[in-house]
Amino acid sequence: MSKYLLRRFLFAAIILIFGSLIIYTVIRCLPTSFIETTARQRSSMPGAKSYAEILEELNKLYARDTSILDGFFKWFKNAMQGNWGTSWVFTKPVVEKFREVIWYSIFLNIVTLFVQTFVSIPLGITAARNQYGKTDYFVTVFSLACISLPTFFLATVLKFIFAIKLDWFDLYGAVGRFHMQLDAWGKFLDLAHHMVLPVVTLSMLSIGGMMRFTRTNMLEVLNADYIRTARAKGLPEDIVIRKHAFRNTLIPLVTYMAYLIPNMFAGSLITETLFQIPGIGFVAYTAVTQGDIPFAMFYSFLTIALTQVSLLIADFMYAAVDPRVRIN
Amino acid sequence: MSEQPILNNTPVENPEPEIRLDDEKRVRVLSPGLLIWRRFVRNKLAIAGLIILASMFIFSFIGGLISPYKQQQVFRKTDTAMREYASAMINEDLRYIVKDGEKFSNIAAANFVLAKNNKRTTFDYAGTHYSFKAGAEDFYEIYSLTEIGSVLMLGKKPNFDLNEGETLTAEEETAIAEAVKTKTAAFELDGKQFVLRRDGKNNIISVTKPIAIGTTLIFDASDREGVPIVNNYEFIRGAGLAILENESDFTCGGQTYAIVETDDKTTVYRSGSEDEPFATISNLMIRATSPDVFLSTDFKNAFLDAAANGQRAFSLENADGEPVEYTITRTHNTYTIRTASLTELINMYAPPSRSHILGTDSNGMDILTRLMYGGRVSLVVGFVVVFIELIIGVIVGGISGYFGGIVDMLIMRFIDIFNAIPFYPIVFILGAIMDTMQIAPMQRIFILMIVIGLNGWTSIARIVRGQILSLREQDFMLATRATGIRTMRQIFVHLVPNVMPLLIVQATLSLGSIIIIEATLSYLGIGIKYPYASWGSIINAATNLHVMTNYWYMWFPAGILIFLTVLGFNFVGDGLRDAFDPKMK
Amino acid sequence: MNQQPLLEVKNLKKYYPLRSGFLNRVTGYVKAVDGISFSIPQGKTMGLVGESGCGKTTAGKTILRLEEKTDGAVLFEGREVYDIGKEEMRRLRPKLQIIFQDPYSSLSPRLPVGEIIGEAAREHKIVPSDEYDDYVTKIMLDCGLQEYHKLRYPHEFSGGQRQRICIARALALNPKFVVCDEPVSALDVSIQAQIINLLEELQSKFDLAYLFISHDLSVVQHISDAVGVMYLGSMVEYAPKDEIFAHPLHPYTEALFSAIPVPDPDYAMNRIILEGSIPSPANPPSGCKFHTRCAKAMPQCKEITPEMTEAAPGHFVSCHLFRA
Amino acid sequence: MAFWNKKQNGKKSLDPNYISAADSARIARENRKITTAYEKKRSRKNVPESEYLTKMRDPKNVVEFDDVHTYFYTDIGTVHAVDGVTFDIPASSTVGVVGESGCGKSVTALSLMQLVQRPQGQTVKGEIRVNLGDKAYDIVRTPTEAMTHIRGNEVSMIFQEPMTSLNPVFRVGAQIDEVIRMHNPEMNPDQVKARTLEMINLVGIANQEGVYGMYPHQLSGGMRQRIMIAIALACNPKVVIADEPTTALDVTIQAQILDLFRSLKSRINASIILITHDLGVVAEMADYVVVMYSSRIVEKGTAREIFHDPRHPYTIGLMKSKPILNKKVDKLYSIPGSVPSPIDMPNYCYFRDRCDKRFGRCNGAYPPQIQISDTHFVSCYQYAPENEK
Repeated sequence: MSKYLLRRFLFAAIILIFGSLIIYTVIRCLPTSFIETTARQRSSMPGAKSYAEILEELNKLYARDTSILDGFFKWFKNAMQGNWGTSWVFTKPVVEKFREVIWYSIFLNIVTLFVQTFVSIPLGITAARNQYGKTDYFVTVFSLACISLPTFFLATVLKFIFAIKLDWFDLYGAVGRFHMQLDAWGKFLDLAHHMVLPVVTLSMLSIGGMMRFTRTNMLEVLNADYIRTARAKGLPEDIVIRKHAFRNTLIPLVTYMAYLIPNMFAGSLITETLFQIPGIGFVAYTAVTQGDIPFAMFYSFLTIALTQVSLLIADFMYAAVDPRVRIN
Repeated sequence: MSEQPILNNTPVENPEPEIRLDDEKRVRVLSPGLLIWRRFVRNKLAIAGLIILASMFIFSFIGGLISPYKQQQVFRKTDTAMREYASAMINEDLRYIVKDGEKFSNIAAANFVLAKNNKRTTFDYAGTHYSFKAGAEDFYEIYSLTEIGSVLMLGKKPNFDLNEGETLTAEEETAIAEAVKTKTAAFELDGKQFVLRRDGKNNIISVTKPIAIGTTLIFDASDREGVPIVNNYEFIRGAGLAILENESDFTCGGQTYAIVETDDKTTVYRSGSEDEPFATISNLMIRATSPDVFLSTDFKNAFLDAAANGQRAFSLENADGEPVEYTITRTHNTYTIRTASLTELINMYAPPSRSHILGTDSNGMDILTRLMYGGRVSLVVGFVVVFIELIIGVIVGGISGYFGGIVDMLIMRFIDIFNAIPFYPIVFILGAIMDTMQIAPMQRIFILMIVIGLNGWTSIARIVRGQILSLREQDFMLATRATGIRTMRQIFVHLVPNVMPLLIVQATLSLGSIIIIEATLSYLGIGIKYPYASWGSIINAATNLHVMTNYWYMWFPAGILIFLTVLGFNFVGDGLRDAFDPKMK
Repeated sequence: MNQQPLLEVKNLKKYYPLRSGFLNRVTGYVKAVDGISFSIPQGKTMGLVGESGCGKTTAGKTILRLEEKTDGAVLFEGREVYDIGKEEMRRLRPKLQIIFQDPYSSLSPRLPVGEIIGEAAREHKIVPSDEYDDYVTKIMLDCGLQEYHKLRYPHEFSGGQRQRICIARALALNPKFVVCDEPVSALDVSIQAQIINLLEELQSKFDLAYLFISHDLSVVQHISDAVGVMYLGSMVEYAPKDEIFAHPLHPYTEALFSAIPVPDPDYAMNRIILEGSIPSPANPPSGCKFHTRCAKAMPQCKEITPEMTEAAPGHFVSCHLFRA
Repeated sequence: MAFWNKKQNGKKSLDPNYISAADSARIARENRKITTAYEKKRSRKNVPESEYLTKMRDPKNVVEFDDVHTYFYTDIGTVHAVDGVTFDIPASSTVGVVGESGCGKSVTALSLMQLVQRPQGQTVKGEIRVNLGDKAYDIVRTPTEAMTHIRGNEVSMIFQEPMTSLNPVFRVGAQIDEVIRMHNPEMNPDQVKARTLEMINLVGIANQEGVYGMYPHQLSGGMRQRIMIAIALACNPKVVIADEPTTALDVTIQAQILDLFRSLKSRINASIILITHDLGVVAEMADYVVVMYSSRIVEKGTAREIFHDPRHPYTIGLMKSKPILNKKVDKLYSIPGSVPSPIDMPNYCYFRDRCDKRFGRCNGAYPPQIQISDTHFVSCYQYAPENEK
């Protein structure tokens, strides 16, 4: 087991290194004129460093004067020591900015994961139980509709209906105007209130896929011989489903959920941007679209790392639910 | 036993039946195509998806052809707007009205102003001598002088030395002599003006000829017919002189005019029609902004009344008897009069109507037409990207699956690394670069297609590889090797057709997600740019809160189209997957 | 065996490497085929029996060079099959054919039956192209298929007919040697008999040599001239049919024979029940691989791998009980 | 419309073996109608017992199949998988059901368990009476809730594939516990476990405690089949259905399992329905044998009657076509042709076209069951008195 883990870790590390090498290469291949233009623009912003300083820092951190490979390792060394440079857009160290905003994203995504799990798994199972029945059709249509909805459109429609027409929620932002005057509980409620639409958006988008996945796997499991055995034992149908079928459906499902984590963060990039929730996604979007190289680099690295971590988690979860894997 | 006699109660006619029970012809089965079709149509959603997709294609590709509008046709509309109707100012500048057939150049006029300011009565320009008669502050009659000779006073007796061809009557001579004596510079005799100018002892005699009027007064005719008369030199001179001399009437062109002076203006009536003002004279200049418009006296009077009372607006009936509202704004001594008038505008944000079923957008283009052309872009981008994905995916996945071993290992690891690279940040950076570099919109589309295609090929490659790996293990592939069939034939006759169904399914499902990605990028302003439209870039309008709130028809239909198209692809893909799935009964 | 056998297998070995660890190092081998030897004369049938996982199918594939051998020799008409170049091997392939166990996965699902049968014959130019069509028809009729089947697809046929198609495909190439890899195991009893009869008919008609792989002893006994018994990759006993069925020597062969149920309710059973289950071929027992289940196991069986010995003329057995 | 139909017909003539699109759509429509009606009936709640209580014809029987028809509504037509099957399972006896694949033997067994793949598969006619001692149930009409007390408790089943029939994510012990707890709610966990261990021991596994905590994938095929047998016997059922219990196993393992069955037969008080295509297995195990061909019973009788005095040409052919160890034949007997597809069967002997003994009467309606002895019945005109229809 430990040998397997070690192998898995090593592999994740290799992917991380190669992946960030590619990111680094992309950054290094950026046209100089673009970098200079952006740097010049940035330096004219209030509170920013001077143009020369910005360029100097960039040259130093990204070792732009050496070959790509040399430069990469210099950068990698810097990065591993926590030196990610200063964001051009936010004019503060990248890591500091990250620490400020990541909690919004985590909150958003965890709530979404819960909502999604508790909606889509029961629905997917129900659909599989009466394949080609009315419920199945409804669930299929609903899930495919969810998959087919572009994030921005769903968000716009939700905002239009609930924020503009009904005025139940604020259009933008993670907190209200009077957030600072509220007590702790009030602050939480305020935040929760602002998270409703983003959570609904993110959940809707992911429910579809998960529901399909649950349904497909459930159907497969329901055709398995051991389900027939369970029925032949005289177990009532709902125990057959809840116990025998569900435990087996869980095996691919946990893997799916682990893979979902990095996807959710990528997906919340758009959603956070649309609702202007100041999470890592929105911040990254703002930074990256404005050519903030240090932040772009950091965010990309973070995403790769997250993907690898989620793969590791997937392996663990898989072993946790499937005894066949546990032994090997 | 079979030799036994046939019994009566058994059918004898047909001892050997046409078809044996175990003959496979006895029971009809589903043909391979029908088998797939049956499974496909069992899924009603797949049919719905097909219909949706067909409508989308017709809408985008045929709709664009039958649409009466072009993709980038900008629509205008006529609308009432407060436009400048007239302006008024207190005139302090001299205007010069030149008698017909005479010349009075600008430089001469400048010399005139100089002379006037220096209190001289004569001035020269280009060898010509001029004089003027200073009336009131604002009315000057300007003459040109013609020398007719000179007079030398020898004692008391004038000695005339006339130019050739000039004559003086005795009266005139007497008058001249008198003037010389009294040192009068100018006098008039029988309507003829004489000007004397000292030249040493000599006095040069000139006769004057009126050539122009310089005045700050504004002469306005009351109606359009009066304009040529009123603007005539004779009329202005007549009226001006009459005012100067406080006469109550004057004659011009055989017509007698009466002048009535009030506090702030002077009105001229034509004799015979005293109740109808013929012209007004004032120092207020009111001019219509458009040369076509003639301002009536009523209008001017109404304006003057309003201006005098400090009003900001006034109302007046127009020729048709309808009331028209005018507003007045004043800056220094200039008034601007505005009124609502019909004008042509770009037809922005037009609500849905008969001619624009879904209204127009912020560029004044027909949204429905934009949607049709946008659909083309979205669908074409989708197909091209899928094509790119398929080509790369099938080649890489095929190599990986067919050759296996170390090749497979390397390719799969490469795919792992490739998959780890986050897509959106890279595209955002790319978008920023393209913005900075000002890449042409068409090139942008191509770059976009390649980037999205590069993002998606790995999943196709994985699927192809997996499928080929599993097919390779099947006995029929082993049989092709055992029978010595060439590798190419193994791949293209036995392997590829079996991968096709899955590829078709995957391509269909990918199309949906590609359209979403393209739309998302376009929505964020990174993708398709004006003047090209895609459904995503049309919804981009909704990023403007004002548009989102007030003009739902600008973004909602495009969103619905994207949604329906992707849904269609997903429905069909799902149906195909079920249809091709050998596990399905 | 004076005359040169058509096919001779000498000490054939096929090991599959077991990989593990980060670098996918080979940490062991599954000895699927661990040194088997036999020979088949022209027109004769060699039966290969054994339970699942004993390596009989791998042996068949390795002999046909569908899997690469690890060691040993396969001589076809006196030539080492593994020494033949790639293109020449392709041209030799028609002589060496195979019929698979699963009639469902052994036919290309998207080709019509006529094409499945005829494509290789066309490719190897077995017949002139103008006779091609008739040739395919003739083969199909030989194998009990109808001409109108040509345009049908495999999924429209029953298992027995599919097996006929497989046989027709092999036969169309004019083979000399056919590996029949459990050709009747997946078929119903009444169809089994048809296929067995068909195989026998074709053998006498075309003078074919068969390697008949099966777990069904009664079928093997019916069709074979010589029988080899395999256990965990090794051949434990190899003898002419009559000899081996009359005097099974190896304890495993004995047990195997006694395990066959006889369709007679009054048959007095004298069954040798083997305890336990077949060990994993990845981790076979030391010494004689059978010693873990053998009722007659001796201490030496655990240590020493028995050699193949000729206990009676032509009767080879690998057991310490019969050491020469 | 007429034109359209014509076109369809024209298309059909291209390959008469294919169903036209229109026909296929019609079949699908009809199937849907029929299956929905059955499903509706089945999903009713609170069905009164009187609806499914019945009386045994002979109280000595534990199960009586009486003219059972189980149909599958498929895309190419209605498959009569079981088409009027009648036979009895006497108490404490083993009944072997033999036949080739697709002859309906498994579906017969699944009908008894109400485990036929729904909604396509429906038992549409006939009675399956199960003797529960004080009362008898007609399984065809028993609602699902009541079925749960019969399945695994009164009637249990062993399946063909031991590798996939056990749930891979639960420990073996838990899977046996489950069925005991389910049908004996009064037992406490310790008693349940004790019973489980007893059962594991019963099926010939020495290391009960160890196996109790193992997962199925840690066991070999033979061991798993033993566990399946333990599950089936755990609640002392009246009937055990063994559906090809040894087909997937190797010969030596099959011998072990058959040995186990034989030893269990004397120790348990259950009847066994042994479904197999292997005549040898049946001969070894069964007291009574039912031979099925193409969804119908062609011959039934005691094992001796069937093996020593087979009457039906199919039974005879079947026995002749199987090579027997140490019994030399030059050429195997083979029944010509193949098993017919059970769709649209005509009303004459299904075996007629493959039969080498057919004669004029065979063209008549499907032959009735003709009694040869007290227990021996055969469906063949050869044995029918000439005046009988």
